[in-house]
Amino acid sequence: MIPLSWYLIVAAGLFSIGLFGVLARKNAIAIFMGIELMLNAVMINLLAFWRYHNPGQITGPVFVVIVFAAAAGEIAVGLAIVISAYRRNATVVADEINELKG
Amino acid sequence: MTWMQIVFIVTAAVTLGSAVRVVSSGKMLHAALWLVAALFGVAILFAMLEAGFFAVVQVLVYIGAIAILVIFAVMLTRHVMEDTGPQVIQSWWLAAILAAMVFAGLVVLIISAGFKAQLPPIQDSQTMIVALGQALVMPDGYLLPFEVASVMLLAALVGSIYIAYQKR
Amino acid sequence: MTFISDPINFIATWLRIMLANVGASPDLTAFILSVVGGGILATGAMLWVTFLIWYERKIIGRIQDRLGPNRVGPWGIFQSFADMLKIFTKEYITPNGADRVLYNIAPVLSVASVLLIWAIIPFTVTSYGVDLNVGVLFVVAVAGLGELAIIMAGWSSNNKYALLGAFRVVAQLISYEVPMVLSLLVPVLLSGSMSLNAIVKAQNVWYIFTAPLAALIFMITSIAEVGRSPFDLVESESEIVGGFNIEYSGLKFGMFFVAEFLHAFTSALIFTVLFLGGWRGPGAEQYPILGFIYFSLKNVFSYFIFILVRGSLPRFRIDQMMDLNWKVLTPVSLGLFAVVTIVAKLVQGNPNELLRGLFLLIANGVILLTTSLVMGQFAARRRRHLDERAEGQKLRVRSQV
Amino acid sequence: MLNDWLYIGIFLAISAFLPAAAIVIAGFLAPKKPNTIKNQIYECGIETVGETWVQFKAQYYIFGLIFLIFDVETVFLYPWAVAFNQMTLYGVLEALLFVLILAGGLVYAWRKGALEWV
Repeated sequence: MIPLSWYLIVAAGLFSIGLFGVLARKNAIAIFMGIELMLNAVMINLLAFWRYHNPGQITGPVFVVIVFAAAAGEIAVGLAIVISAYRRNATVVADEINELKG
Repeated sequence: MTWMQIVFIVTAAVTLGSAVRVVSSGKMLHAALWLVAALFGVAILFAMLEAGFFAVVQVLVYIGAIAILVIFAVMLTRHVMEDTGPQVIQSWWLAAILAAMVFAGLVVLIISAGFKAQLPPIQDSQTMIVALGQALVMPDGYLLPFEVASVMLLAALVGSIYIAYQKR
Repeated sequence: MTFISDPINFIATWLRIMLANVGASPDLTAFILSVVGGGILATGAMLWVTFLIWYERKIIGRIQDRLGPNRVGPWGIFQSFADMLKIFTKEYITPNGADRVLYNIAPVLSVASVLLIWAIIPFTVTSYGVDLNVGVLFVVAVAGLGELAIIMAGWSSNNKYALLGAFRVVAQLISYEVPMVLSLLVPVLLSGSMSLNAIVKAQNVWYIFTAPLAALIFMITSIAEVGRSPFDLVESESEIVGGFNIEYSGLKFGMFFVAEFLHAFTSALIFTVLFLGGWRGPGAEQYPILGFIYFSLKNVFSYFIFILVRGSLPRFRIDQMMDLNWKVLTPVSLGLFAVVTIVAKLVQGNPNELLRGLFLLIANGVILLTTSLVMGQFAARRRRHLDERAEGQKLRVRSQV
Repeated sequence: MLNDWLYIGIFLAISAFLPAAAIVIAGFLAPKKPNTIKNQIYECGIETVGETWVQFKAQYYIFGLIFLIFDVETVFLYPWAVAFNQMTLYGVLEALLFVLILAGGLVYAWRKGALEWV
């Protein structure tokens, strides 16, 4: 029987690895992968608390479905921005895309 | 140490190991494929949490669509110079320390909270799916987030097509 | 429940009793039973492919008015065994610069992703791998794993054409998954459950009669999902040289074809379970062996349609294929979903099952009619446009002469 | 509920093991005589021209994008479809609104010409 804290520790580990990925990577697409890891950690937490505290209530799974939609929307628009930035000044490195002119 | 706990430890090790590889691997496509391995590990965790629907949806949406979208984006922004340069910024150790502190803080919080360990009984997941379906549509349930999610998806679709589409 | 009427379940209970006598704990017996059952099911599926290859080559031969394999054994039965032996002894040539790990995982993953679907197919009322209550979504999710295997194969063989071929095929598979998932909503909606077993049990009136358009869209998209004849950009000669499996040789190359044949047969299985009522038939509840016979007869019929389509239709160009999907199949499946939900809800009141099915049939007929009218009108307009352009060119040529 | 997924896990292990075992067995049976010419990349007989990492069109990304959005839409619709029998007409119309809003996205992509395979 797996105690609830194990799930939360795995989710915290996944979250901090994703955080490191977002902070330390140069390539914009690698930053998006880090964000995906953090979103997965959130989903593990939601479902772990739903399962261990009140499986009768449906709020946990509804939140997870909304997180799926948010993650999909975010990565779709994010990668589109990265691709069009790459097309204009031929670089995907995050800190070289810094001019905001039109 | 029942066999369930052994399976959990193995899945957690696989997930966290491939997550570390996602963050630290040089070639972008290898990072994307390690991301798929990490997402598959998370899908197994969902199955162990008896939320079978979300394990399948995770494989369908994340591995079937988002991972392939990331691989397409990696392919579209192929740039030979990218692969040879250092993949990590100079002060990456600062980010590593910050992430480690976040992790340590969370673990201390989790252990001190002392969650009760017994597992409440659960009805079979068929009623969970039916309850989820009804909750998404009931006015007193989650009708508004359901419709707002569709408007958000429409905005994401139209916006990213407008940005990514390149008139030949 | 004698041996005759239900062999698989009979053996399973006998094995369980024998294991209990030996004193294995219930957990251990469940584990051993699932390992043995799964092993038999998986090896059975893999060996079944050899029959499929022979069956298909014979029928394609007959379609093209030739005999098909008949040298090795009577009617060429052992032809696919001979092919298997030959391909077992072919040398593995790995291109230099290939990404060795991914290069070897790709064929294994592509076969595994198809074999997984066999775990949830209900063969008879009692014997099925497992009654997963998210069965339909599981089938579509596993198809996603197959696309990943194709990307791995294309990327890891370090060949420009393999990479391009792999991504063209994945673009095709991805766009054909949209109408497939939307048309799969209709059986789930009518039966009120996602588990394949419950869908079969709910099919007093086969869903091909109540929702023929959903069956048609599912058939077209599963042919495209497998990459078979009208949609076969995978290894068609006129396209990019040999597609993604160009750098594979020996049994790795063979594994991609085992995966393709098995995927074609599995799509026929899913079509039978969802639309032709699986093992439903007179007496299938009491005598599961009868159910298995009905199930295999319907399978032979639906797999025959796959082969017939493969043998008789010319190949699509890639832009025609994409237009067919995005401009015809996806709008039609969205319209079908809208109409079927409204009609099913309005008609849900009356108890008579046949009447409900009739109304749904009429709704599907109306959509089929409107789509064919719209497409006919669109095609006429396009033909007029092309004629005018041809007319214009002729005038210009005559004026220059 | 849990032993369902255990069975799927065992079946995944078996169905990954079978082709791998076949490939390994064939590896022993097959001859091994690699030479440099044989291991070269197949390029219809001519030398590899230019870089292998070839550029791609934005078309692939747009198809993947529309697939992702419609995939997430079906994730919302499947629980609703399972709960269809206990649903009132009001619930059906809401799901219809959900689908129509996203069909608007498809119409936009069609009018903008993003669906053309250039």
